[in-house]
Amino acid sequence: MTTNQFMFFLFATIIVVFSVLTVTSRRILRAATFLLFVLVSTAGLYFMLKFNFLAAIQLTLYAGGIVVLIIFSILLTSQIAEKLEQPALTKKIFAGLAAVIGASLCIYTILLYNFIPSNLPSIGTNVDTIGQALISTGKYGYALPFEVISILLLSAMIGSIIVAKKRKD
Amino acid sequence: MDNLTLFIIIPLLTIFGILFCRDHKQVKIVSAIGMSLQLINAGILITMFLLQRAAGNTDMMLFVKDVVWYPSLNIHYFVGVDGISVAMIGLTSIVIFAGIFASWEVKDLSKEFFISLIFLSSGVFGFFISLDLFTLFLFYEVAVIPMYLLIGIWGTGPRHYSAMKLTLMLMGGSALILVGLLGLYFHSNPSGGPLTFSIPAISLVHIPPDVQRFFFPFLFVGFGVLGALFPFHTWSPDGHASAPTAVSMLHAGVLMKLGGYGCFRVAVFLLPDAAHQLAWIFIILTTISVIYGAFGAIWQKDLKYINAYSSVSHCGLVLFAILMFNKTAMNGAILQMISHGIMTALFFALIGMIYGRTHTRYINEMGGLMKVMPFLAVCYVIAGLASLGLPGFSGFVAEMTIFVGAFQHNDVFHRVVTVIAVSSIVVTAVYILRVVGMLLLGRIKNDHYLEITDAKWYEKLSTGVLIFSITAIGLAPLWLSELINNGLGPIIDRLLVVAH
Amino acid sequence: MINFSYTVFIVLIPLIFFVLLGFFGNKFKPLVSGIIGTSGLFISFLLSCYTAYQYFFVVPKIAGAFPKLIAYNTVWLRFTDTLHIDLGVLLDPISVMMLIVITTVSFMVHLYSIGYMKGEKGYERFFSFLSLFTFSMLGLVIATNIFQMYIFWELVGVSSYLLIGFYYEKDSAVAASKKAFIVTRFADLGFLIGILILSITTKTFDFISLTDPKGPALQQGSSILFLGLSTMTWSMIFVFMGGAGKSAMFPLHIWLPDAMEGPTPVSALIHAATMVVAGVYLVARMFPIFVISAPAALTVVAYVGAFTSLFAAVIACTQYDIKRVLAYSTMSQIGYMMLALGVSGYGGHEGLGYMASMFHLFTHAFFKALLFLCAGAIIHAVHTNYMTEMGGLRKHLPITHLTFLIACFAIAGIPPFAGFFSKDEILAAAFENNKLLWAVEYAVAGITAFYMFRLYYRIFWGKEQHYSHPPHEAPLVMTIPLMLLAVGAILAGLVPFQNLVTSDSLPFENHIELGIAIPSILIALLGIGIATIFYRKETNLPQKITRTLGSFYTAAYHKFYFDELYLFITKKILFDRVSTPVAWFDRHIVDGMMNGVSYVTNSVSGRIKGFQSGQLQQYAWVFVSGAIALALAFIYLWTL
Amino acid sequence: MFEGVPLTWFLIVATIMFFIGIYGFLVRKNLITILMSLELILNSVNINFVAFNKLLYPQHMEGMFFTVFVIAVAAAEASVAIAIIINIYRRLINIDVERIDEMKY
Repeated sequence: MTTNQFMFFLFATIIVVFSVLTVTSRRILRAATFLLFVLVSTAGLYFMLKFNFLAAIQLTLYAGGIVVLIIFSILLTSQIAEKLEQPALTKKIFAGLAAVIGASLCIYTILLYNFIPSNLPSIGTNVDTIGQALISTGKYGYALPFEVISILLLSAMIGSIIVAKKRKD
Repeated sequence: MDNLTLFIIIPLLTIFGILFCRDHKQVKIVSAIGMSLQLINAGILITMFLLQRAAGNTDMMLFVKDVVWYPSLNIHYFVGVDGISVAMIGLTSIVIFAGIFASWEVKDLSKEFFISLIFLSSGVFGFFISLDLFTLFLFYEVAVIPMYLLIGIWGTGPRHYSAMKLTLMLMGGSALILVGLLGLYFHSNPSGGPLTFSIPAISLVHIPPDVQRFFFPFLFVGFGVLGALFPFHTWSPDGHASAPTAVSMLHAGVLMKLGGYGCFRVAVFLLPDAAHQLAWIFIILTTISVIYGAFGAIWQKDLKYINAYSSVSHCGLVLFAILMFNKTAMNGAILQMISHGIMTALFFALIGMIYGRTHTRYINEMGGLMKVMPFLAVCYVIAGLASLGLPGFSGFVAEMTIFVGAFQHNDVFHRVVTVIAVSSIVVTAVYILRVVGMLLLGRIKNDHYLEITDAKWYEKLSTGVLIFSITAIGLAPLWLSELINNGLGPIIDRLLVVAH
Repeated sequence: MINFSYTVFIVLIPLIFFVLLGFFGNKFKPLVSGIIGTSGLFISFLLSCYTAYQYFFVVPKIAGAFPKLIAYNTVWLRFTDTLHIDLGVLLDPISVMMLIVITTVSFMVHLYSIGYMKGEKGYERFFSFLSLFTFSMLGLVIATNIFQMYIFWELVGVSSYLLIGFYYEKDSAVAASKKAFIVTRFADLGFLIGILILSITTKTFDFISLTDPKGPALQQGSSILFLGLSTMTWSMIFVFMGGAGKSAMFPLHIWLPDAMEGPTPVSALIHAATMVVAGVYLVARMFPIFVISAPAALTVVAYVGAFTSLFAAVIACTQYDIKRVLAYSTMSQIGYMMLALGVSGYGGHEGLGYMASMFHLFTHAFFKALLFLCAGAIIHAVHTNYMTEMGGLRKHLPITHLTFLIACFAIAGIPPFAGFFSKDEILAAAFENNKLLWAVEYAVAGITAFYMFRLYYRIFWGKEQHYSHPPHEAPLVMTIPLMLLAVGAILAGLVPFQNLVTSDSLPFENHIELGIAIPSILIALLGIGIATIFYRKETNLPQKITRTLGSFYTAAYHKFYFDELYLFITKKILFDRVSTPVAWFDRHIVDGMMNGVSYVTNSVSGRIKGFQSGQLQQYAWVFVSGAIALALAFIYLWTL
Repeated sequence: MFEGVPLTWFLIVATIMFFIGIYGFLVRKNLITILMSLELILNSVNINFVAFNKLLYPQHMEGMFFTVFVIAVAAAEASVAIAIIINIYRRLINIDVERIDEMKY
């Protein structure tokens, strides 16, 4: 077993186990914490694939930003001590059935398909290259999506402020 | 200038003008001016048409204009008129003109009211000039849909129910029409070239009889719903009873004619084989309409219901005559459409005016109105006499043409149904005289009717125009009949070719 | 050739005055509008007289016969190449004769109405309607084709409706006008069907080609059979139905007595002298067809006429409303005319009945109009219609008394008054043709004399009643027409009809046959005698007779319950058993079907709207499993 | 160029994570936990993008950029969602998805 494989299994196990815990835990704050583990392990996978920049984003934005946001909102809206109620059994069974069948279908399809790995050398993923690509307008340039996503973020920001603002009435 | 397109442009310009009006009064004036122009335009059209024919122009359609509108489906803006459409345009412009004056007193949301009304009329005009099935259908929908708003907002009584019922039934009818039109479209070119919606082009194609048999009922019933074909007529009493005056006038006067005209121009003209083979079914249905409507009217107590059932009877006669497939009867059908259009518009106008004064439409609550409003009462009597087919008014001309035409068939079936239809003239007399007797004659039942005033100038204008029209047609019918005959030629030729 | 196109104005002048008075009548003073209307009629009257003079005495005869002249003709509406409605003026002996009758009586009635209607509300309306009626009636008689006749036929119907309902605030008048219109309308339905049948068998509406005995129309039409009778016969029976309705023949007679609700001059003009004989005129107009192609229909005409005359005469004996008595008498006399036509043949002496019928029509117009106008004068004086409230009026109303007496003699058939001559011809024609019918008519002559003199005695003799204010003679404007008509009632019988108006337009020799005439005079005298015994003084004889007759009298008094029968048919059968169920059926079954569709739609949507539960997770589950199912289906199952 | 771990493995892990997210989305009642399930789903997609990029097309960076954008979108989405959740909480004093069914029918 190579290092890569070992690392992969480690991360994969963490991801699967904590994902399950995230969706089943009845204490909401714990669920958020489990989610954090999952996200961090995902970042680990990115590191493993040598996408360092991406992994950094994953850690700061997801693990740092979103999870904190979620935890804040939990604190605002719920009683921490309280356990969530158990979902109904039928609901669980049907949802589980859908998930299991869906997963098996996908996995079956994935296993049937023969992917041909590329032997080409990987392009450098240093910040310099990424920055060039993000503001380039030519082929493989992402200036337009970059601008679009900026506007999206701006509008999301304004939107969430307006939505969450207290009305004076 | 393109005369036919003007018929759509003038209403639209009028609507545009109304948008800039500031108060009720200006709205009325703008509408009146617009529809007067429309009336003048119709007059010019009729004159030009007659001049062209006199000059020896024997084309089937005159003033044709053909502009490609949507090339990939071969939809055109294709307009043109023959004698029949010209006559129908004349009718429409008279009725809408009178309708504007009859709704002179609509005060709430008057801007919206007149916009809807005039928009509706533009649909009707567009329908009558269209020679392309798609634009025809488009204008048909334009004419039908504002009805919902007009009844639902400005109506009386259970207006939401009525508006919904009317619109849904007519929409059901137009769904059938759409199926039929698509059927025609997809069989419009059997040799496999580009398909077309053009009526003249399809009329040259021979569609296989079994295809015709399949699509004919769709088209005939679809248009028949609007033409109050039994048993799809029940929207008519409720709808008319709830509609405001001008809407009833326009609806019974013109919109119901869209049904007859569609049956005639599309169903019978384009599917002649099927028309011949299936006519007997519809002849029976229309005969039932004629008698049944008349008997239905006897019992009613509400003026508008009486008139609605009477419309069922008279419009049944239109469809009846169309299915007789000879020149005389079909001529009668068109005459009847025009005659009934004006007559029933007059009736509804008068009912609206009477209702505005007495605040009831139940004939057993009224009586002796002749004494307090002689003008309106005399007009009502005239309308009634016209409706029961008195010579000197248009109804007589139309009915006699239908009966004589229908009776020329050589088989017993056609003659028997004709005799049954003829007997409706007695029943008509019964309900008309019953109404006249209970409503206008006798003693005044309610003292506060004594304070009622007679017609105002705009009401006199509205009814005057209509009475003038029915009398003019009734006294000198020949020119109108010849005008219609002119347009009937090609249609009859096509039907006769098929018959042999 | 003489130009007759001015005859158009005979018809058009009343129309012009109708429009004038109808639109601007309220601008004039009432009296002025009356005078305008009357003067218009006077012009028409003069023109008709001139026309008659020219037609009968100036126009050269063709092969000894009076020609049929088309003075004016224009196509009004075209159905097919051969079928078209024309408007025109046809002059032949009967139409010219009718022009005279109508304009004379109408002029008299106009004149009379100036006085009679004085002070009534709607004076100008009355005169405009009278003009309308005169126009329609004139248009009817000069029709060149059967459809023109039908047009004016309807128009006289509506003018009659308007005039009967003149007192529109009176419920009984409104009901009567409605009844008159609907009953005649029903009859007109028959007329129209008859016309339609004619249109397919003969392919023409034109009277000249229709009634040409040698014309193609008559020859071919009789050969096609339908239900055992030739189509021509059917057609003529239907046409006669129209005529019977207008002429109040049994069983379509019920409207006429009620029509007396109208003003009395109207009754005189429309319901005695002119409109009600339109049916007779129609049969006379179509006479060649009846005789040659449809003899069976002619027999129907004869029997209906005979029965009506008897039936009406019997009822007339029992009525107390003087106008109703006259109305039944009119029916009875028209029955005579119909019978005469029914027993007539075609050409020469065979056509005696035809001539007699027209003759009687002519004379009857004078004396019956006179009777009604007298009745008007009486009602004017005593303000009641009932003879039980009258008596001893001969001293108060001398002129009316005298003219009424003349009219009574005329109708009873006493020589030398007009009625004698025409009635005698009818009886002669019936005697030659059908003894049974002759016997009936002979009896009716006696009954006629009886009820007329019953009327006369009860009005003018008997005990004087107590009147609220003393009755006085009518003004001169009313009595002049009475006197002029009385002259007519005396002299009209001297017109040589056998030389002027005959079935084939050829004059023929005719004499009064004493064998027929003397018995009929005798029975008339008998009738008068009985009436004198019963009614000249107050006696209790009538009551005794009444009691002896018992239920027959009661039935006759109630007009043999025909009104009740019709009421039953219209009210109970048509209204309650047909119309009400139709309305119910429409509201509940047909409309219910439509509402049912909407109900079904509504309830189905009510059921399935549960799927839109608002439960986000439910939607998501459906979405996911749907996606999985689709993936399964498309990726694996589909390709297999 | 990446050795040792075939693409399939990554995909399988991502799939499992995805359906766990789906399961969570379907059964959890609390809106915030649903949001967390959503984050799981997004993450699994990201893994796919990155894995495809690295193992099949290492000469390009599309997968990575897509992931970056997805993360950005996820951030935006999370912020708006939480704003909405807080708003709902203010009005209804609970954030139970089963009780938020005002807009049914």
